[in-house]
Amino acid sequence: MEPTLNSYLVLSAVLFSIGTAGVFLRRNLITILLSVEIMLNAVNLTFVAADRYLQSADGQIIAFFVITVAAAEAAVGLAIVIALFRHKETLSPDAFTSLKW
Amino acid sequence: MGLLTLLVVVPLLGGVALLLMGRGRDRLVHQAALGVSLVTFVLSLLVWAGFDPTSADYQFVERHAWLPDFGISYHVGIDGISLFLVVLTTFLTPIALLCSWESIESRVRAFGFFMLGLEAAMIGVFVSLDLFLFYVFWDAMLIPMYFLIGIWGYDRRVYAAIKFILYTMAGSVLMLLAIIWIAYYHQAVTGVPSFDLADLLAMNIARSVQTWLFLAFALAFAIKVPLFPFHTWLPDAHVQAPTAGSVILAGVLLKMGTYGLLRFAFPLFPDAAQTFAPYIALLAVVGIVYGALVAMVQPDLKKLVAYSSVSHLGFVVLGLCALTTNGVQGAVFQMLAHGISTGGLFLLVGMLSDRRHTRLIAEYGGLKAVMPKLVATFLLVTLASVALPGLNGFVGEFLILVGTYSGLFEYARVYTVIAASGVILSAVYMLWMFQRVNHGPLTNEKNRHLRDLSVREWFVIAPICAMAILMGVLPNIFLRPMEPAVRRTIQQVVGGAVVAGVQPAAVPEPAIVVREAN
Amino acid sequence: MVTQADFAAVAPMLMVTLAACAMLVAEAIRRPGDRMPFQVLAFIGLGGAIWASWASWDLHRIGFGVIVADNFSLFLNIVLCGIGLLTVMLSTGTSDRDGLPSGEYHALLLFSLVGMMMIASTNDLLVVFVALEILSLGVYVMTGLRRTSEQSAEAAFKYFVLGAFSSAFFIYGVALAYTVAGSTRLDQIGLHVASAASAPDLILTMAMVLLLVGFAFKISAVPFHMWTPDAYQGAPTIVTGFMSTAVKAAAFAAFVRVFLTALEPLRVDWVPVLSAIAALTMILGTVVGVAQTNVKRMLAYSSIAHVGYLLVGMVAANSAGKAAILFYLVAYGVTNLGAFGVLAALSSQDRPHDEVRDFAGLGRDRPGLAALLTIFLLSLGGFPPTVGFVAKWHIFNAALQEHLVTGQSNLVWLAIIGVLTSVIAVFFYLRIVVMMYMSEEKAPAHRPALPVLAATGLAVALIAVFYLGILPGQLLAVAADSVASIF
Amino acid sequence: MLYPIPLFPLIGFVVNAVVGRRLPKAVSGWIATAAMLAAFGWSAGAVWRLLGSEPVGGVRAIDEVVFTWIASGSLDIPLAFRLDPLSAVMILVVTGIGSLIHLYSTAYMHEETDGEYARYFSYLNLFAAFMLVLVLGANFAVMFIGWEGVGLCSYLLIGFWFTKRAAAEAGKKAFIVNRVGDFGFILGMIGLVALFGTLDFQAIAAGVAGMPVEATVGALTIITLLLFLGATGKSAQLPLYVWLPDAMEGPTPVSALIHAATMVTAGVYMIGRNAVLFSHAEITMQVVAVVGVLTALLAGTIGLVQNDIKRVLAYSTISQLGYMFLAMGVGAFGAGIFHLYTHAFFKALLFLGSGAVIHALHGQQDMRWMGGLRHKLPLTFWTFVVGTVAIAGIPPLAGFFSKDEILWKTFAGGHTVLWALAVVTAFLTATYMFRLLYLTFFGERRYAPGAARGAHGAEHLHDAPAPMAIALVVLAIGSVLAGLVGIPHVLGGHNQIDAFLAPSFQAPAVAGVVAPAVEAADEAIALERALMALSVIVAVAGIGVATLVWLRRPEIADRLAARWRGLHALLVGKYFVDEIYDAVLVQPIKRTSTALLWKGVDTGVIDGTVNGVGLVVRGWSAVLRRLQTGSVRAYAMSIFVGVVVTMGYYLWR
Amino acid sequence: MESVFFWVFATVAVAASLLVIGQRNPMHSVMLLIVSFCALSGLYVLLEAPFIAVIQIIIYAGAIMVLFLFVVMLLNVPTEEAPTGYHARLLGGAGPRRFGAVLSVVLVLELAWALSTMRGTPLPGDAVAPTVREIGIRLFREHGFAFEATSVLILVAMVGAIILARREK
Repeated sequence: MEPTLNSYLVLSAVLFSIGTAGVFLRRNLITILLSVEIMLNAVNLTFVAADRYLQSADGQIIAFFVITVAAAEAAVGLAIVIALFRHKETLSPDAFTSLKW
Repeated sequence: MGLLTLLVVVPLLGGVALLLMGRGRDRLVHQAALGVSLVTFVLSLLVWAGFDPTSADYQFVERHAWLPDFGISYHVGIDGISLFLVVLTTFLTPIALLCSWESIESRVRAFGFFMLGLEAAMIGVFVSLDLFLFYVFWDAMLIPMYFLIGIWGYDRRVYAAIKFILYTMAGSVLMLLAIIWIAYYHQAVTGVPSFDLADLLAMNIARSVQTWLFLAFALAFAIKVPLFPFHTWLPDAHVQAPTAGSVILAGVLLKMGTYGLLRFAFPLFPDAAQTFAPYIALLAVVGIVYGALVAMVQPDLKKLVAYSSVSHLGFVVLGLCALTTNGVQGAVFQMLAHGISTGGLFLLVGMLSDRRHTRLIAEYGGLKAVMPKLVATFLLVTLASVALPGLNGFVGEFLILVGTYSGLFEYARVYTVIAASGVILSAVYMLWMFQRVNHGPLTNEKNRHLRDLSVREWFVIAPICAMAILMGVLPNIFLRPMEPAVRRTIQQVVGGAVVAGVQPAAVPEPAIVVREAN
Repeated sequence: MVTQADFAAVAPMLMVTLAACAMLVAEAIRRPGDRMPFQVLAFIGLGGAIWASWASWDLHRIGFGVIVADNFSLFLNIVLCGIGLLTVMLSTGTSDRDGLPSGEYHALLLFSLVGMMMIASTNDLLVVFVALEILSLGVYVMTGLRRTSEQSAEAAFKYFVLGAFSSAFFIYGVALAYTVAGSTRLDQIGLHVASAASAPDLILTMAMVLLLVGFAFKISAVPFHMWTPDAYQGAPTIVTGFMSTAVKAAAFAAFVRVFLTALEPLRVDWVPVLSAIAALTMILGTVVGVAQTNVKRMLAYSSIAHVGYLLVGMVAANSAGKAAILFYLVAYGVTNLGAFGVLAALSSQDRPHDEVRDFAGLGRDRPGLAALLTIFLLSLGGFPPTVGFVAKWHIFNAALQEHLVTGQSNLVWLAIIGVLTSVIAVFFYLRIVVMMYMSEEKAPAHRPALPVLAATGLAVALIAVFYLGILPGQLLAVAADSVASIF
Repeated sequence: MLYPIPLFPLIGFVVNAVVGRRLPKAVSGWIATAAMLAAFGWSAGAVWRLLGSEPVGGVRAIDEVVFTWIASGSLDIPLAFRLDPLSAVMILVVTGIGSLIHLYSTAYMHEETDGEYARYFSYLNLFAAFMLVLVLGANFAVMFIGWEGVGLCSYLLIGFWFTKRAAAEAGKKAFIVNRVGDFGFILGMIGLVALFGTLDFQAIAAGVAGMPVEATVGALTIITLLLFLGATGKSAQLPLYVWLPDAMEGPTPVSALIHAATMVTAGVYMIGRNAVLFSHAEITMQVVAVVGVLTALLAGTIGLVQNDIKRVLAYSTISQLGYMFLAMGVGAFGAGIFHLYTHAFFKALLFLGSGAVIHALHGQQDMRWMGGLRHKLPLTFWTFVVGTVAIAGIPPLAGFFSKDEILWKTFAGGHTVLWALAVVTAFLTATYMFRLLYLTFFGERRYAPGAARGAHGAEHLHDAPAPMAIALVVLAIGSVLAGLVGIPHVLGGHNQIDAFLAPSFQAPAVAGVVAPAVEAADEAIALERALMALSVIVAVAGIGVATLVWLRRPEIADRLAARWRGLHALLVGKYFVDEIYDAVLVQPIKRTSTALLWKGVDTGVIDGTVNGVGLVVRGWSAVLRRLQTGSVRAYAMSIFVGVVVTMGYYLWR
Repeated sequence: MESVFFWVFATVAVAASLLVIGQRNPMHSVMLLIVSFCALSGLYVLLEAPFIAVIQIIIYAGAIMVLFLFVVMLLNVPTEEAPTGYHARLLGGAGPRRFGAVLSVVLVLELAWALSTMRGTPLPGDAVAPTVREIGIRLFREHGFAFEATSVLILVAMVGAIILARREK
């Protein structure tokens, strides 16, 4: 079966959802960040697939921007993780609940 | 700047000026605050002097564009109804300030500021002819009162203050929506929005719509009045407020509710007003009896007076709902009378509690032997409150009852009879209280050496007594100038509907004549 | 070709960026112990941006094809830079006490302002996304800037994770929109939406939902609000003030631009959802605010509630409603910033001074600050004659006006919920007032000095609160004017 | 000029109220008395002018509008006075007897301090002023000023010794019970305004005259019944008489003036004033008559067993007032007013006499501790005898003529049952009054040293000092002679007072046509004379019984009391009306107010709802804030749920 | 042919992604994510987007993931610990996690439903991949501003990362 646009889009949706699931399933800050990366990648797939469909280059360029943003996010995110780790020698998100209610 | 604007501005700026005075000069601050309020009083007398009592029009009108895109203007003016409420405000404020000279010892500057700010806002409410402006003053007034209760009140002051402000706000915010609604209804009809009372009165609102808008207005005013069963904020607020606060609260603030009904709710929504008047009147009647019965068994002087206000204001609302000249005239007069006599009662209770730091009736007894002068004035004010003819309370109640009897709705006569029983009940609770406090043997040793009225206190209470007698003996001074305005208002409510039955557009509109104020 | 006009259009952003870069340079050449004139740089940059925006009024420049310097953008530029200026002023003193590294703090502040100005001015979803990230990353970092504090780090982390999560949704929305519309430009999307409006396009709808989520997160609308209380509480106080006002203003600007221009034809579709969100936001924000004991957290819930009112303006979405949003943003900006400014002025190195009981007896201790805080709180509560009242009134004005024109009954309900919740909100604002003036308790006295600049900032906020409360006419007109430029 | 009449005592009041406390007793007492005398003089002058004036439309009257009091809408109530025969009689009684009582008081109250003394006289003057406003008022509203004003003064004077709890209670009770009546009065006024648009007596009378007499319950009946309710309060009739016995806690001259001679007769006066109105409501008239006679009988029976000298007199007053109402009810307005006028003399005399006794015994009021005083207090005794005989209805003293007039008119009007009851009452009156006389002045002395509370013992009893003596003597003379203005035709008199008053009881329009004095038929004359004789016999019988039981064979009283223990207890307990009112009205109302309304409705329901709303909000707040768990994944979940639900909405809608 | 590659890459991407979130060792997760990215890169090639495919490998898998690896090793927490404490259980427990997973499935279904409106839309067969030059020109012409904006973004990220991660003096 020839992959249609829809195949790519649905694949992208599946990957995106896996990313969201990762945020809930994992008890590790790094994995949570990884899950967000999965989501961004899924989005990129949509952009590129759409580009192919639209016969345009914009999608690729946007994907490029998204990768950049992902890099920036990763940098800041990891810095925050390091800062957190300094305070409390753990990477479990559930350990950081002093702010609540 | 016209006189009415001055009336608002002078106390406000005076209050701000107080804040700028140096620390530690409490005496001077007290005097300055009194001075400002007296100047305001004189200004209000000038307004009275320049008032044309034969005219039903608004006078001293000032109108400046404010937010023209929204049909909002700074539009003030007075007629016979608001004139006296303004004068009542300016009359009671100096008295309330003077009565606090010794009892308010902390944060004197702030106290003066809030009192004068309150005065400005109250006057603003009474002179506004633009609904937006009215609401601004109406809401702004809550803040100083909140602080007066909350800072200088008694032990449960915080609860009372918050209850006061939330209760009143809860009612008035819906009115705000109704005000906006009607302003844009004006836009839907004429193309431009308008918050101006005159514009809005000139417009016919569909009956179904009137119902909701009227209810929103009526709720706000009913809470302020307070009408049974929206009254429970009042006893708390009264009991906890400092004397000056209680005086203003009872004397003026409550009148804003009845004033609002008369000035806004009824004329703006005549059909709904006529539909609902009987029900409101029913609540008023219930309030008369209920307030009296509950007042009767209160152990706390201020609470007793507070519930008596519920009862008395029930009379006022009843008179308004009658929508007859006598009823409304009586109601307006009763507003003034209640302001004087209940204000006086609170002053006296305040004097007692200044001396003894308790307001429990059981703590007193036999005071007449130690403080004959104070008790004499107490008696006079009590009698004014129980509507002894010849004193201020009678005229209003009598006219209200006369007016209600010929009221338009079905059970008007029954209401009259029940309301008249308030005559008995008011005597019961007031005299019983008076007797327990002032008569009998001097049972409590602590009361033996209480001092009688001081000179300052004479200046506080004497004007009240004088007004009580003056209003009782020469009520026409007040009734004459208000009659044209009262008639006009009734015409707006009743006349409109009567005509509307045949010919919807023919509501006679009150001409707003700009009279040169200066 | 890149022309002068392109640069003129982005001049405000450029100035602020340059100022921020100058700060970084200054920080780099700073020797330990030196103080650098960061405030001066900030004033130059922000002042220049304000001036540049003012000078471009009515010129409708377009820069690089994606930056639209219409009156709407310019208005927001001015507002954002104004907030920035106030923040800089109010930071004096408190930033040292909180141990914020001055150079980086000011630079990040300005950078995130650049992102905000960008997000408010662009007509390209891609730029919206990038700008969103700029401002977000700046704010995440500022949130975590109190590095000795675990709470600060935790707040930054939560804000970051959720922010990244939601911006993934946002960019997915952009992707879907791009898929169906073939462009990320708002005008192109608008054309597509308008032409395809007859046949409801599910993908487009999904794109709309995802974009909505992205914005709703930034403005902290329920149920995308949960980061707000934590981030607000943990962040340095003055940063909280900045976040709650500037970020919100910028995000709302983009929200308005996207949803009321490109997605305007889908209004029937998004109004019900937005109404529900608005109602939930108002209710939850106020109700949960009641139980708070931490003032910053309480103000966070209050800000959530205020978002609800702003959303009512969105739902009304007539010209009055749009102008009302802008006015409200200004009103909320000066008021809330003022309130946080007071809080910040009170915080000391060892005590954040943000629990309600910390305020006990403040009316005697610091009468001036207490009075200011009271006024700001009353303005938040919507009492006349403060700007808060006019702002709320204007929102409800818009709602009811729209109702009378279109007969949308949800607007009436929203208005009723709005006024009732504002009553509840008064309860918790007044709790602080109660503590300051009416409490027998007495918190330990603490009087960090109030620097002149901070005092000036508070005075400016105070004057604005009253001036705009009594004579809002001009600002209302300007807001209406600026709104007219994009619709 | 009529307004000076009330103005004089008003000025006296103001002077004594303001500066009285700094004046010596002589001065303040003199000021008050002088004010009364001035009022009396002015009244006399005014009445003289009235008598000399030309009747207009058959009525001599002086009308005076002082100023417009209340003007609202079509309602216009002037502060107007009207002097006509009826009010002429009243002002003379009020100022005349009032003056005497003031005079008497100067001595009686002499033991008070300067301040209290001045206070007493200021109240007394204020009372006189209000009473004069009441009787001179030309409309209901003005009358009501006086009506309430005298109630107020009564309250103040009853509670004059306010440190005595009983006195304070009694004052309050008087005011409140009166207020119950006023409730009716006000409603009556409102009805009149609704019906006639005015409160002016003349205008109302003119209006009523054009209406048919109401035989069923109509507007007039309701209005008059309401007004009568007011009258029962003020004039201590069933069911509102309960305050008057308690009112005896006040100083005795007050009892004489207010609770015997003047104020309590206001109700009678009011009906007389509105004779035309009341005559047009048949049912009301019957009610008035029945209430009057029942009150008379009831009070008489209670009076029979009371031991407090003033209380006996109080019940006697109630009883006599019942007579007056009987007269009013049967349409004998002239007779009623005549009795009012004579009663003022002898009852004031009796009270003042009892006051003299009390004064002599230093406050002892219980007759069981008196006795044998006739030698010690001769002047008091003899004047007292005059009063007693007068009230008992022995000719030719004043009481006989007026009472007999009432009895005859009742009988002649066909109200046989009422007449019979009235006769019984007359018997009782004679009995208990002579019981009083015997117990006080005859028999052995029971005021043994130590029993009398006085400081200087009972042995130094002294008779009334000069001012008191003067008052007693003048009143005694009055009690003898006052009846002479009303000697009935059957006894060869001309009943001048009836003729004099008659125009006041007629509508203005018909007033001109005074019906020519109907020459009574012979048999009627005979009947009247027979009945007259009967009443004298009854009175004498009553005296005889009293003499037997309380003078000759005192043990009979005890035996009777023992024999009819229940009845005796009932009478001594005053039929337990106070207790019944307390149990049926006062306590339930208090309890309902406290438990149900205040604690239940107010605090519980209404405030509970209000606070409940607050609690619910707080409760939800506490619950919802728990959603904010602090866990970032929960927050993400919230966002995610938002996304999924929103998407779902669009997909499934 | 293309479809075979598509399915292979798709399967690898999904499986690798699932494994990323499916096991506890972050080190393994990072490695698996690189695998997933490589599979995606393959898909980009299939989509005639070689430029982005290369970028994906070089920047994403090469740079960003290395950064992750670096941090994982720096912090040296190989596996996640079991939840402790009441709240942790409440939120990290099986129930909420399952609920999250279910929601993710729902999200897939919803998106698939929405995307199904485009079912059967064939990809243009004769597409010519835009050259890098074309991409570059577009990047700097059409998206020049965004590009410049990105520089600010990176600057912010840099400053932020430094200031947050550097040790307290």
